[in-house]
This record gives sequence, C-alpha cells and structure tokens, in this order.
Amino acid sequence: MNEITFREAFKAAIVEALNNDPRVFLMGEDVGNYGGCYAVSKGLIDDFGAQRIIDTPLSESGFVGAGIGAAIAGMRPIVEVMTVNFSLLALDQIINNAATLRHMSGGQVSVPLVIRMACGAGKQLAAQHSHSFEGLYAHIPGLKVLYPGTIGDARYMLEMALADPDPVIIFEHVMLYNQQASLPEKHTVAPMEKAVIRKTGTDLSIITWGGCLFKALDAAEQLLNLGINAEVVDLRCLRPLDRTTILDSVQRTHKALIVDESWKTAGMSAEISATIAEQGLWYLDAPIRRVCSTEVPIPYATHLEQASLPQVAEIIAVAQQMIAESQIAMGDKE
Amino acid sequence: MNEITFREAFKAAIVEALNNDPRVFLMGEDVGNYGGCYAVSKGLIDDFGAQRIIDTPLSESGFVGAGIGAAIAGMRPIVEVMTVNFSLLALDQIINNAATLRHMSGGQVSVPLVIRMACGAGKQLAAQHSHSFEGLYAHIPGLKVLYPGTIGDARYMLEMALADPDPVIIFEHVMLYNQQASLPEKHTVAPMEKAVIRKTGTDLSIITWGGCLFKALDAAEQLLNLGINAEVVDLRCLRPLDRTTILDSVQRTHKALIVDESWKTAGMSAEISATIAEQGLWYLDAPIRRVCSTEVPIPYATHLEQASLPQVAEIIAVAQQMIAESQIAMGDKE
Amino acid sequence: MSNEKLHINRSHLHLLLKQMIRIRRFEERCVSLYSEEKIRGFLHLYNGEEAIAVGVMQALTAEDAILATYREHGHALARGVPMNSIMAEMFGKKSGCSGGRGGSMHLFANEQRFYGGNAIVAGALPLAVGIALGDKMQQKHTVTCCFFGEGAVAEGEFHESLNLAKLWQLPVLFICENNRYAMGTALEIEESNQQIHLKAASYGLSAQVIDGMNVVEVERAAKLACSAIRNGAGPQFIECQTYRFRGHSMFDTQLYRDSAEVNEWKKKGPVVQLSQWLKNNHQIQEEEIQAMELAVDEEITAAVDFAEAAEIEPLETLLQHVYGEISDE
Amino acid sequence: MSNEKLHINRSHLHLLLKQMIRIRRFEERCVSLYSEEKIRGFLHLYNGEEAIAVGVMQALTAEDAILATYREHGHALARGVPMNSIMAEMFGKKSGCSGGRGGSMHLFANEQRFYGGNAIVAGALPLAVGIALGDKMQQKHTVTCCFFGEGAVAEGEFHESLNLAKLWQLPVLFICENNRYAMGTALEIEESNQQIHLKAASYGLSAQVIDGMNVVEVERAAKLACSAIRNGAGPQFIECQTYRFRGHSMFDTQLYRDSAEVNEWKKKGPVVQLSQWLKNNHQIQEEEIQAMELAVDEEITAAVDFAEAAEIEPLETLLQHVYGEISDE
Ligand SMILES: Cc1ncc(C[n+]2csc(CCOP(=O)(O)OP(=O)(O)O)c2C)c(N)n1
Ligand SMILES: Cc1ncc(C[n+]2csc(CCOP(=O)(O)OP(=O)(O)O)c2C)c(N)n1
Ligand SMILES: [Mg+2]
Ligand SMILES: [Mg+2]
Repeated sequence: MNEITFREAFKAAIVEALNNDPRVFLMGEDVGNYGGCYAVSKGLIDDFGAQRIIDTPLSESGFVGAGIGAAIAGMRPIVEVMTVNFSLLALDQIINNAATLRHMSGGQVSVPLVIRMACGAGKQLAAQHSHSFEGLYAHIPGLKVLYPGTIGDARYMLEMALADPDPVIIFEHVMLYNQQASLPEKHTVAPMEKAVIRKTGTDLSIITWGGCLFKALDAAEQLLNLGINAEVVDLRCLRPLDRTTILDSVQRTHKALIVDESWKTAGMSAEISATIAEQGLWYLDAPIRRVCSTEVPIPYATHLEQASLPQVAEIIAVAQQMIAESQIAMGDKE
Repeated sequence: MNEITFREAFKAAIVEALNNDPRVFLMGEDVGNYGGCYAVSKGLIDDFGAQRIIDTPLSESGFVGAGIGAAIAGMRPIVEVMTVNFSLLALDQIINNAATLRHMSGGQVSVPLVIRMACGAGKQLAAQHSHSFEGLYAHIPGLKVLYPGTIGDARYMLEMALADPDPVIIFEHVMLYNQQASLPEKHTVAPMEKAVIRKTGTDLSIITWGGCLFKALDAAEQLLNLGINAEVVDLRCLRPLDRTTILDSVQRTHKALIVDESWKTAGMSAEISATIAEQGLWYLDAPIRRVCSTEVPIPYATHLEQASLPQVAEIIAVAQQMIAESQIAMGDKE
Repeated sequence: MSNEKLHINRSHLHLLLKQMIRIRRFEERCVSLYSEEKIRGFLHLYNGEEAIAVGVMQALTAEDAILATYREHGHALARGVPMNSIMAEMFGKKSGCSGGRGGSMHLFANEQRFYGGNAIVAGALPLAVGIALGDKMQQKHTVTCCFFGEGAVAEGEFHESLNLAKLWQLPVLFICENNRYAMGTALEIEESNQQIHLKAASYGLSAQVIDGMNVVEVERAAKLACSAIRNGAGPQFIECQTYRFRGHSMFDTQLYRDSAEVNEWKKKGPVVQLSQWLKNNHQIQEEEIQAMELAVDEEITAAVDFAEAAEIEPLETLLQHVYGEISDE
Repeated sequence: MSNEKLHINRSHLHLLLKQMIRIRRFEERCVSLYSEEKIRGFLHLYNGEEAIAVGVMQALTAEDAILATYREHGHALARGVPMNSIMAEMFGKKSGCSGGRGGSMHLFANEQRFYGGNAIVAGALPLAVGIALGDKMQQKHTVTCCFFGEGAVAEGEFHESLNLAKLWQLPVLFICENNRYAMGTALEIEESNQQIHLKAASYGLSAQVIDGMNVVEVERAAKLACSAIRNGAGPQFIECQTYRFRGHSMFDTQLYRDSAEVNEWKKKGPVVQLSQWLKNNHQIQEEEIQAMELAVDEEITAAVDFAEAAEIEPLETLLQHVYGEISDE
C-alpha cells in the first residue's frame, strides 16, 4: 500500500468530488491562488478554474452564508473556513440558518453543505489560532460533525459528507497534515456515523478522535509494555454520537478514559462521560477520567503550549492510576 | 418583605450601578428610546441621559467589541445583547478578544465587562429566538458565566459582576421577567461563584440553575408528596463551576438529576455529570440522569415547544425512576 | 437594458390595489387573532409598507427566489403562498406553510421559492447571495430578491453580502424597506450615513431610492432592476422609503415616536394613495373598493376557519425535520 | 483645524530614516532567527511598509492608544516598545512584552498603550472604537489609532466599526495599510470597490489615500488627521498605499504574484526612497547611513542576546493571567 500524507488524502477527496459531481465546488479564503492556507487545495485552481475553486474575500459570515444559499439552490458546496477560530464569525449563519432551516421550514429546505475547518494546536500559533471547538458544534441539532483521525477517513469521509442531505462540518487537525500513512481500501472504511475501535483491549477504553487519536494509540502501545491492554475507540463522528460503540467498549473494559484536545469544562469529553454515567454506570469499576487541554487560552511559548495540551505521558499516567483505583475499588467490594 | 418582579430586580441593579459608579454605562440595541426589548431599562434614558444609556445600531460584533475596548480603557460597561441567539454574531469578539486578551498580553490587559443576555424558550418565538447557550459560554476560559434563578440573585449579582476584573456574562431567562417574589436582604445573597442549596433533601440531588430552577423546586415539592425528599442545588454560576457543592450534595443523596434547558449533547448538563463521574462516582447508587431540551430547534407551535422543553412532570418521573433504580441496584449489591 | 413597458392599465392597477388591501386586512385580522391568543410569539405587521411587496412581486417570475424578514406576511401573500397555509402556520397547525414549526416569523414555501421568514436581522442576505450564486452556476437566469429593513444595513452581514454580490456579479435584487425605525431606534441613531442607497452604491451596485408608498413606482423600479439583472448588469439595490403604521411588534409601546408623525405618514399610505388616485381619475368607484374588501374579507375568514379547523402535528413528529433522509435527494 | 507645521528638518528626516532601517533590519534578523527555529509560530514581516508605522507614530502622543495586526513588529518598535522585550517575546520568554504567551502576533505593552497584536483580521477595529469611546467618556482627549490591512475591509467588523466611530464622533484614526494582497488574494478579488478610502468616506468619515511609501507624506497626513480629531472633527481615515516585499508569512510560496511586480515596488520602497532623496539633496552621506545601520544592528544583536539569555516562564505559571485578582483594580 502506498503512503500518503493527510494533506494529500484531503486533497484527493476534494479532487474526486469535483470530478464526480458538477454541483460540487470549493470556496473559501485563499483556496485558489494561494493554494490554501495549509496547502490542501494547491494547484486546484489550475485544474478546475476559478469558477469551481473560488477565492473569497475575508467575509466569513458572508461566504459561509453564501454556501448555505448555494446548497439550498441545489449545489453541493465545500466551504473552507481557514481555521475553526475564524468560524466564530460565521457561527450565526451556521447555527441560526444552516442547522435550523430544515426544521423551521417544516422540512422544505435542505442544506447539503460541507464545511471544512482546520483546527487544533501544536504549531505555536497562540490564543487566536489554536482552538478546538468541536464540542460547540456537536451541541447543535441539525449539524453533523466529523473529525477524521486516520488517513482512510481523511480520504473517504468527504464523499460521505457530500452525500448527506444536511450540513456537515469536517475538522482537520493542523498537526495531521504532514503525517503519513498507508491508505486503506475504500471499502474497509466505516460509514460516516460509526465509531471505530482502532485497537482492541481489555483493561480500559481510551475514547478519543481526530488530533488526539495518534497520541492515544501511542499511549496504548506503551501501556502494553506496562502490562495494561487498552482499547482505543475513535469516535470519528461527534454528532450524531455513536453511543453504542462507546458503551459496548466500556462494558467490556469497565473503565473509560477520554482524551480531548479542547478545554475540559462543558466540552465534548463531558458528553462522553455523561453518556456513560447515564447508560453504563454499572459497567464502571473506576471513575471516568478525562485528559483534556488545560483551561487556558493556548500560549505561544512551546513549553507552555505543550503543557496545555493532552500528552502521551499524561494519558499513560492516568491510565495507570485508573487501573490502580479499580483494584482498590474491587478490593473494597470483595 | 416587598414582592418585586425579576424585571424590576434587574432594573434596580442597573440603576444602582449607574448611581454608584460613574464608570458604569449601559449599551445595547433599543435599551434607550424603546426601553429595552424586555422593558428592563424602561425610562433609564430619561434619568441618565443618552450618554450613559446608549442605543446602538444593529451591530452585535461592533458594539460588544466596543464594550470590550471601553472596559480596557477603564470604564465599566454593561452591554446588553438582546438575546443570546444574536450573541453568536458577537462571539468572535467575546471569545477571541474579551476572554483572551488578559492571557495573551501576559496579564497586562483587563476586560472588566458585563454582558447581559436574555435567553430561553417558552414564548413561542421559534428556532432563532429560543436558544440556551450557557454551556457554550461556560466552555471558555477567561469568561465567567452567571445565571440568576432567584430574585435575590437577579437583584444583586450585577454588582458582584461589575466588581470583577474579568468579562462576566449574565443570562436572564425570558420566562422569569414577569415572575414575582419577595426580595431578600442583600447580605443573605451568596457570593457570585458559589452554588446554593435552595431546598435540602436526602433522597436525590436535583442540580439546575436559571430558568429551570423554579421547575425543579416545583417538582421537589410534588415529590415530597410522593415520599421523595429531593435536594435542589442552584448552580448560579456556571463558570467557574462550584464543583464542591455539587459533590457534597451527591455524597449525601447518592443520586444526581440534572435539569438543563439547553440541548443535552455536549451542553452544561454533560459537564455536571462528568464532574460527578470523575470525582464522585462512588457516591452514586443510581445512574446520573439529565432532563434537557429535546434535540430539535425549538418549534413555534405551543404543544411542540412545550414538548421540547424540560417540564416538571418529566423531572418527577425521572426522579421516581431513579429512586426505583437505586433500590434495585442496592438490592443487587446486598 | 431593455426598458420594459409597465402595464399601468386599469385592471392592473385594480389588481395592485386589491393585493394591498388583501395584505392590510389580513394584518388587521392578525391583530385581533393575537388578542384572542390564536396567534402567539412575536407578530410583526406590514401595515403601511404593502406597496413594496406588492410592487416588487410584479417583477418576479415563478422561477425567481425570494427571501424576507420576520415582517413577511405581505411578501408571502403577494408571492402567492396560499393564505390558508399562512394562517394555519400562525395557528401552529400541521397544514401551516412550515408545518407549525415556524410561526409568523418563519413562513416558507418551496413551491413559490419563498425561502423564509428569517428572524435574524440581516441573516438572509448571505443566503440570498448564495441562492443567486447557485442559480447562476446552474445557468438558471433567475433573480433572487431579498427584502430587509434599514436596520439591517448596520450589520456586518449587509456589508459582506453586498460586496460578494457585486464582486461576483450575482443576480440579486436587494430591496431595503426603509421605514425609518429599527424597533425603537431611529435611522439617525442607527446610521452615520442615512442615505442608504448611497451606501449601497459605494459597493458599485446600481442603487436608487424611491417612494415606497407608491406601488406603481415600486413596480416600475423593480421591473427595470430585474431586467437589468436578467441582462447581466449584476446586483441591483432599491431603497424604498416607507413607514410602519403599527408598532414594531405587538409589545411595542411606541415611546420613541409621536402619533403626529405616524398620522402624517398615514396620509401618504399606499392604499390611500392608490385608491385616491384611482378615484380622482375616475378609474375606480367606491363600490368596487368595497367589493374588493368584501372579497378579501371572505378569503381571510375562510383562512381563519381553515386554520381553526386544522389539525396540529402529533407530538411524535417532534423530532422530524431535524435531519433529512439520504433518499431526500 | 490647526494646520500643524511639519518639522521636515534634517535631523527629523534622519530620525525617520533610522526608524525605518531599524524595523527593516529587525525583520531581516527575524527571518534568520526563524530558520534557526528561535522564533516559531506564524511570522509576518513588515518589509516595505515601514513608512506607515514610522510616519503615523510621529503624530501620536504618549497618551494615545494603538492597536495593530499580527504584522505589528514595526508598529511596536516605532511606538517605543523596547526591542529587547519584543525579541524576548518571540523567543517565548518571560521577559517578553507579553510574557511569552503572545509571540510575534500578540505584542502588548500597556506602558505604551500598545494594545496588540490582534490575529483576527479586523478583530481590533471594534476594540479601537471602544477604547476611543472609553477615553472620550473620561474626557481624556486622546487619539486611538488602529492599523489594519486592506483585507480587513471586507469583514463585517470593518463596516460596523466605521459606522459606530462616525455615529458617535469618536477620536479614532483608522490607518489602512493597503499592500494590495490579503495573503494570496489580490485587492480586485477581495473588494468590489477597490477605492478603499471611498468606502470609508461613505460612512461620512474624512478619508484620503496617500503614498504609503513616503514617510514624510504619511507623517503629514497623520498629523493633520490627529489634529482634526483633537479638534473634535471625529474619526479620520487614511488609506496608505504600500506593498509587502516578502511573503505573507514564512510559509508563503507566492504563487499569486510575479517577482517582476515585487521588484517594481521595491524600487519605490520607503527606505530607498527617503535615503535617495536625502542623498540627492545632500542631506545625508553614505557613511551616516552606514552608521545608522551599524547602530541598529548592535541594538538588534543585543536584543537577540537578551532574548537568548532570558528565562522562560516556569510551568507552574501556566494558569496565571486567565483571570485577574479582584485586587487588580
Ligand atoms: C441580529 C439581530 N439583532 C437584533 C434582533 C432584534 N430585532 C428584531 S427586528 C429588529 C429591528 C429591525 O429593524 P429593521 O431592519 O429596520 O426592520 P423593520 O422591523 O423596521 O422592518 C431588531 C433589533 C434580531 N432579530 N436579530
Ligand atoms: C477573521 C480571519 N480570517 C482569516 C484569517 C487568516 N488570515 C490572516 S492574515 C490574512 C490576510 C489579511 O490581509 P490584510 O488585511 O490585507 O493584511 P496584510 O496581511 O496584507 O497586512 C488572512 C486571510 C484571520 N487571521 N482572521
Ligand atoms: Mg425599519
Ligand atoms: Mg494586505
């Protein structure tokens, strides 16, 4: 199998969509002449022309709204918001229009729109360029939220998103773009709304997605050497949330550790924990733990930035602690 | 003690602040000549003049940003965003500037700003006017988030918010404005960041705030007649979250039922559940339950709207179910 | 730019008058239905501004798309959305044009390409740009017509939308209903430059200001603008000067304006203006007007009866229409 | 409006030249420090645009407030923020002007009323309006000066801010640094009306366009605008036409423009222009320029040494500065 980067995977998906469906076009800041802020769409304007690779002005609300309108009119727009940080400027359009129009119109208006956004920290871009807001988007009925963490998902989720009749947000973690992996066959890639177990294990479930998946897998590997066999659940889709896969895993491992790059309070990690506390409480033999970003606007200095993000070492330490706790707890009960 | 409405309480707090501190001013859409969309500031422009009661254009990002700037320059602005729904248009300013400037500047820039927002459903205002986004705001480090649910808090929290050196959001549920209650003495009102137990109980903890508090209290009263003695915890402040009070209560009652008017997935209710699952798991003798809004943009028709919101009957039913579950669970363990 | 002839013949003028009377009386009926608590939520009435919706609709074809604000009963009616379905919507019924989910502020009708009913001020402008873009990409040669108040002009979305529309030469007809107030905020408190059409012109759009109380003038301006658009001249902007005779919504105590001002404007009202002109020129008789009113009232009463009798959505459907089915396509 | 005399004497021109050289060479040093990985994150350089920051700062007093973008090294330097603290900031050090938390895009200095360093395009404009409002309310008679690129003009926040500033007659000096590109997007792709100053004028601001490569012209325009503001004329707008000689940031492959275009503009560069003029008029000698460069290089090397030697914030402070202390007040 040939190795490609996440950047190449995202790009190949866009190219394929443009080739397969004349209704598809790509629109956003600097997607054309500049080649994309993260070079995902480099060269596309030469191949597809400025009619289908549209450089927009700096008007996030305007062009996201225009994408919604074009979707209503029958197109299949892929709108790129350069980073999730800037999407706050378009949030009114996304929540009050894209997510709401179908219901508010009694089912008459469809918004088959895909919005791609780069997100995440790790490049010392500081507090206005490093956010993770997937929890915020996952809170909104009417939206679907994808967050590919594997090369297969980076390559094949866009097609599924475009086939969906509703607005779909796709997050792309900036630290993944240069990562390389071998591309699996398309038919092996799970449907968009299913969580996937990336590594099976028996001792605890590490539940994560997107930019933290590789950290979780790394931690799981190291834990093996420490005699702990962790399962790694990749959520892939944050809304709708595949609660069944989460609960099944925890039912088997009796422990849940959630790894989430966004801030802990009232983020996505909270929802996963709450799901288990509601529907899988009796499975647990240790408290649910969350490894998230420290509750601070992400700082520039590398040591501070790294200290504010979830790290492999912390995942390992918390996993070990959970195993210890569960042994005490089980001891208690015996 | 004299009875006043929440509207009067909010207004009295503003009047007092304007009288006590020349740095305070009120700014927002229709706060002046119109008297405030929900009539909270009616008449104030006559008493304080258009320099201190500033009618702004329809420019949410612009005037919220202007409030941030004025706070930086040494004023103590109270900015009214007519409803939380429209605050999405100002979210970039609130998150990328207000919440971030202090940290990003290494502590040099303070933003002592108060933002008031009406929120909540119940008036058949449909999907663009009925949201509850407190979970979204509570997710953001750098912000503080208050949600008064009692007349005392409506009257006295503003003063505490204005004394705070950081941006504070205050939510005002639209269904409370006309509610009436007797005003307690100021010294009896707890500090801004403390949760308060509004009714003590032994059988389960109902954890709620703001617009759902009175529903929870109503449910608790009816539950008493059914032989269930519920405790009602009013969070009051969603960020920072008073986790101690939550955990103490659950430690005593062994059951947690969270009532939250926002959508369930990845909202504030999730964080409270996650807090307990992390730090109070062993206290529980029943799964944590959440009564939240149905995951649908709020519909106009009254029967659909009411069906989508948390209701007293549902709180009672879930509480009863939890008691039953815990008896089975306890039975299991014996 | 083809200078289309206006059909200002007698029967067309009668049609315009009847449409305006139809809206006016519909709105008046809404007032009483609101006090009877049949209609709930926020209710924003169009009294005084009828000439705009009625005049502009004359210029649009069935293929054109329309977007409006929360003050959109008149637009929906003039567009041909069935009155029954509008009334049923405000009663929160299943046969309402939005299935009872939208209410007064969110009337929708795909069949008429009537895309709401948007209650976020300026929120529909980017959508209009996008619908025009989508239609243009599909070579549909339509016009997308977007109505909004002068209050929307202060919003960033106004600015972004006008720039996009002109940059991309999109077939959008922007209709600003300048009724001088945004809720209780007067134009001079809202805008540093109160010449709205000049603001629009600063983006390079052809922009003009007209008497929005004169339905014939509105129709003429809209037709010229639409033919310019259809001939590829790009987006057009019309500022219609008008006035709202009633409060902003049903909760407005109108502290911000004198009744003298209101009365002054009422004299210039679109219904009075046209019926007076027709009478003065012996183009209509009082009885004909009465006949129109009668016909309209019958239609309205029928609509109320329809709405009253209509069923509500069963609760089990609450979660419908949050997401579509893949088969939707 | 008092027409302040410019001090275009020799020593002042030398000062201007030295300031520009100081910024230019600072930026060049940043390039090498970036490749040495001493500086990280996004780095946006000001080469070619130095005349704007240097010229405008001459018009501002110590009490005036300043806001800028992520391309703000030049502004911070020209404002008098110590070079050591700027360099240390980019090294992520505790003694950096933002304690290492901001980096290149977020330089702050309360002492100089330098309020950042904002990396959201147009994000500082509403803040500038608010600082001007706050100062005015406190009768401070200051100017708030806000720098931004022409790309920001397309954002809704530009529109809302200009309207507010003019409506409320606030003492804001808007400086648009029109370098013709927003990342890789040329002005004509960004704006339907490329006459930025005319757009500003449509809000009622006094607005003008000047040669942003000519530091003397910038200084003159800024001084006139500031005295207008101090005399109560309300907000002023200056579009400075300029060009950025380097890529948008360190990652830019510059596919969107020819090197011929870049070279053409480099000939008009602010440093070349002023030094050539001074030479042609026998107001400076080559050795004097070399002396300036030498002095500046020494300052820069000292700053690098300072930054290199400086300590980092201990990890325990990570949570500091998220919230203030009530005693802050
Ligand atoms: C973004 C947003 N801000 C505020 C409101 C509240 N609001 C509803 S209508 C209105 C006034 C709008 O005035 P205008 O655009 O002139 O339209 P008109 O009501 O006069 O027809 C306001 C402030 C809103 N719905 N949306
Ligand atoms: C709201 C927002 N959208 C997009 C970006 C990404 N971005 C950073 S700088 C830039 C170009 C800005 O151009 P301009 O305003 O002309 O300033 P210049 O860089 O030319 O000085 C873009 C698109 C951003 N930082 N903020
Ligand atoms: Mg109006
Ligand atoms: Mg530029």
